[in-house]
Amino acid sequence: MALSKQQIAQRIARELNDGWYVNLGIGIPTLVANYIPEGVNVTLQSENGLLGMGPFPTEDKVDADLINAGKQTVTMLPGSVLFNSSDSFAMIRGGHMDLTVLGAMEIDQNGDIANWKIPGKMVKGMGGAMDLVAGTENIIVAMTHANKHGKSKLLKQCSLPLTGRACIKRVVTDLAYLTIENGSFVLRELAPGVSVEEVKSLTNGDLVVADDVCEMTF
Amino acid sequence: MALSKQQIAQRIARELNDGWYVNLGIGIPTLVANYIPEGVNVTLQSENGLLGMGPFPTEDKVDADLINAGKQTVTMLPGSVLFNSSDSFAMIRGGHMDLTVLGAMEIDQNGDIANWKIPGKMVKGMGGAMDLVAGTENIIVAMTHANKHGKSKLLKQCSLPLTGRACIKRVVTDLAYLTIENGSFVLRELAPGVSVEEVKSLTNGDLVVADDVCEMTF
Amino acid sequence: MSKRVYTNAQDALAGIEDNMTLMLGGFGLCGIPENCIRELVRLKVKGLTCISNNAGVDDFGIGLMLQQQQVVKMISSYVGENAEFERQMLSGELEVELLPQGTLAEKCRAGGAGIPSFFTATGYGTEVAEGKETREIDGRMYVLEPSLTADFAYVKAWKGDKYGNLIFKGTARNFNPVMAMAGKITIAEVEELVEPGELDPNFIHTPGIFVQRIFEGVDYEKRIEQRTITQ
Amino acid sequence: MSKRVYTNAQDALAGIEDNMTLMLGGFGLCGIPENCIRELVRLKVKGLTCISNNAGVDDFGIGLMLQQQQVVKMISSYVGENAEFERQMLSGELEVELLPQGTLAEKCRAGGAGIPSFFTATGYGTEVAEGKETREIDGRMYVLEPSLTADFAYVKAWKGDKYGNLIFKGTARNFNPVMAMAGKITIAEVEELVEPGELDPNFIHTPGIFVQRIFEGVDYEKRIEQRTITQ
Repeated sequence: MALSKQQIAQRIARELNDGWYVNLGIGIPTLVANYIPEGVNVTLQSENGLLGMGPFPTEDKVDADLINAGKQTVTMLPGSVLFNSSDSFAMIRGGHMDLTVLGAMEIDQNGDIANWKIPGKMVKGMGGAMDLVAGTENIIVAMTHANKHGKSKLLKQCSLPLTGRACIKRVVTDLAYLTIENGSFVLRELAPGVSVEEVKSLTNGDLVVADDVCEMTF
Repeated sequence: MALSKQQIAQRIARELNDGWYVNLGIGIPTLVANYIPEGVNVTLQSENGLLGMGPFPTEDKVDADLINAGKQTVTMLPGSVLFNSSDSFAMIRGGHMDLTVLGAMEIDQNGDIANWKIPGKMVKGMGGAMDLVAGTENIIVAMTHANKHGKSKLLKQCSLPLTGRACIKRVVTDLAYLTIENGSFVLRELAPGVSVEEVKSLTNGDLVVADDVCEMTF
Repeated sequence: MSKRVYTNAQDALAGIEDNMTLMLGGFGLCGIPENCIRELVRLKVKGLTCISNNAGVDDFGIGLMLQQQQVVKMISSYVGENAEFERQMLSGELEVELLPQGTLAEKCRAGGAGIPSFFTATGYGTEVAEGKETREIDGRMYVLEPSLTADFAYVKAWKGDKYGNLIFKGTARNFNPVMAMAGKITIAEVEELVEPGELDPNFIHTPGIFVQRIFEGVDYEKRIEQRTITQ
Repeated sequence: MSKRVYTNAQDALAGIEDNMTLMLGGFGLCGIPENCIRELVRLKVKGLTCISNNAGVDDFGIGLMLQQQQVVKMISSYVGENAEFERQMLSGELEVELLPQGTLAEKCRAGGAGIPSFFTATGYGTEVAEGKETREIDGRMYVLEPSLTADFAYVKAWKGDKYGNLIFKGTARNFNPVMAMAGKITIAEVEELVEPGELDPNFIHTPGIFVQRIFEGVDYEKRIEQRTITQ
């Protein structure tokens, strides 16, 4: 059965290492914060100027001057730091983030990603996404394997305007965990009950099945 | 009679406007701070990271963590700000300083300045001088008209390695106040008792005498 | 410079003209110069190019200026929380240049720091790089990004002193310090204006040298876009 | 990363090897990483390239490393308060690259911020521009300056917390924050190491993300080069 959004987040959370600085995008990536393993201490960055983001505030602690990159009210934790936008992206562009998790509309077997613009539709902008994919070595894409019309979002070549080139090496979908290596998707783990054939049929790009492909457990 | 160092500084101080941010180099320029006119409030920058430099400290206020660009112990004033070196030179390079006063070994009628290196002698480095002359629109050079061998320091073309090109428009020497305009030195004011001929004979570059040339008063 | 302290937005905004380029601090509605925007709306200056990470919402922030069609071009990283913005953009009345958020921030800082352009890997191979110089450096491709400056930069700080030194609060800092650097004339509105010496010199976010005019703002609404609560 | 706190310089400096490139914070003798330098001297690592605004004096700061001929190249803006430095430079034992102070600072910041190179007007038409690309932009000539990074950056802060967040004191800040950004591994020595939460998050100069190792230094001498007194 396909993973729920929560399970996608849960699977991604297992990739976190103690001490990491992590930027979580809007949507499924945000949920990763709920599944950080015991004993792993990660610092969440919000690119509008906060390192060490805490949970949403209680009613009495709401502060209009303390929001995250999704414009939601947030809190700080002991050891948090505030900074301006150019310092924030100095961290990101300079490769100081250990991990970025973000959503995508499409990715392809070359590691390209498209997640900000659909021609003909209202464009909201790329925000910090282009900086994050260009600046972070370690990126995990979190998305559904196919779009709502059943079409694969894992392609030979992205059809939508790109967010970044040759930057994606890992993706967790509702069906599988895959890496991108040497111009192919490599199937590493399957969602419980999902078959290799299902993943193959919904992957519109070259797919290699790893020798040690296994089923995720939750 | 030639101006003393103090008088050179005094003459330069008359160019200060209220509210200006000013960087004073080592030597004669430092003395300018002693002659700031009544009612004129200037903020002194020290490029190692301080805006609002105060006088030298009294013995009990000496702080090793508070020095100026000449490595001298200094103090702060109400409204002072501390910052790092890149922010300091963002101010300078970005054209935010209202005036730089600095010494020179040579200047020429094209506005070039040389003040950091004598080939064959030990080179100490340019420090912040190249940034200051490139970043400040308004620069006054403070120096003796001739070197200790009696040779002019105002030249057709600088002979020493340059600090900056086409950046100097004003100079106050022990003999005169001159501007640099259209590829010539323009004699504007004479030190008390100094003749136009004296200045001419010690200026090794094209010299125009302003119609309204006058004598400085102290 | 010594005439730096103004009594209100009306006085402080003197000199604004049609067709100018403006920077406005803030991220979403957080840390926006509310008083300056209110005054820009009152003045009805037109033909403006606005550099701001976002474009407000329909009835707040830069959205208020869009309602009056005062803006002809927006330079932003994320827009469109705003129906009128969308209408004007789709109809072609409003030109929109979208830039990566970090590139936008760095372009402002560079403009203030006397750096006319810099290379960044961000946006290489995307629309953002179209028409821009690209170059391989140490095996990686980069885009040359020119800096940005503005005729006026409007920033909002928490506290400021009469020399223009500013401190910000929380994430309301965001683009304000870099835009303060990049304005030919920077106007800071602050929640609390204090005497020089009241702010700790070691903890000032924006040195007063970057601020040409300062005033104490009034009636801050500080609207919250996404009020999110832990029960 | 979680193993960020070290007990002393000896532990913190693990991994240093001959022929590495190092950044050392400080301006003159103000804000220099005294403990790290003492340990580098003890370790007698050789062949080092040191990026530091100054090179210390004969018997303090980087001067101590020069005495042992540990340094083969200095990248600085102002040097030569130091007879041994002069001897080695004139004899050709020591290579010296002199850069304008602001260019040096910006090259470090750029290295830490993922900007491989930037244009500056500083140094155009001088020796500093020799061999570098120059270009006219909007009627003015600029020099393209590549960024700097280092294998290790050693910085000295006043206070730091166990997450590596740093605050500096007075003008001892200087190059320390930008070098902290540019080190592949940045080691911070602090006068006082505190628990996370003890430093106000709004007034931290260097966010801990730039600091891989931190320790509380001992025996700070804080030598003064020019003790200047008002009677």
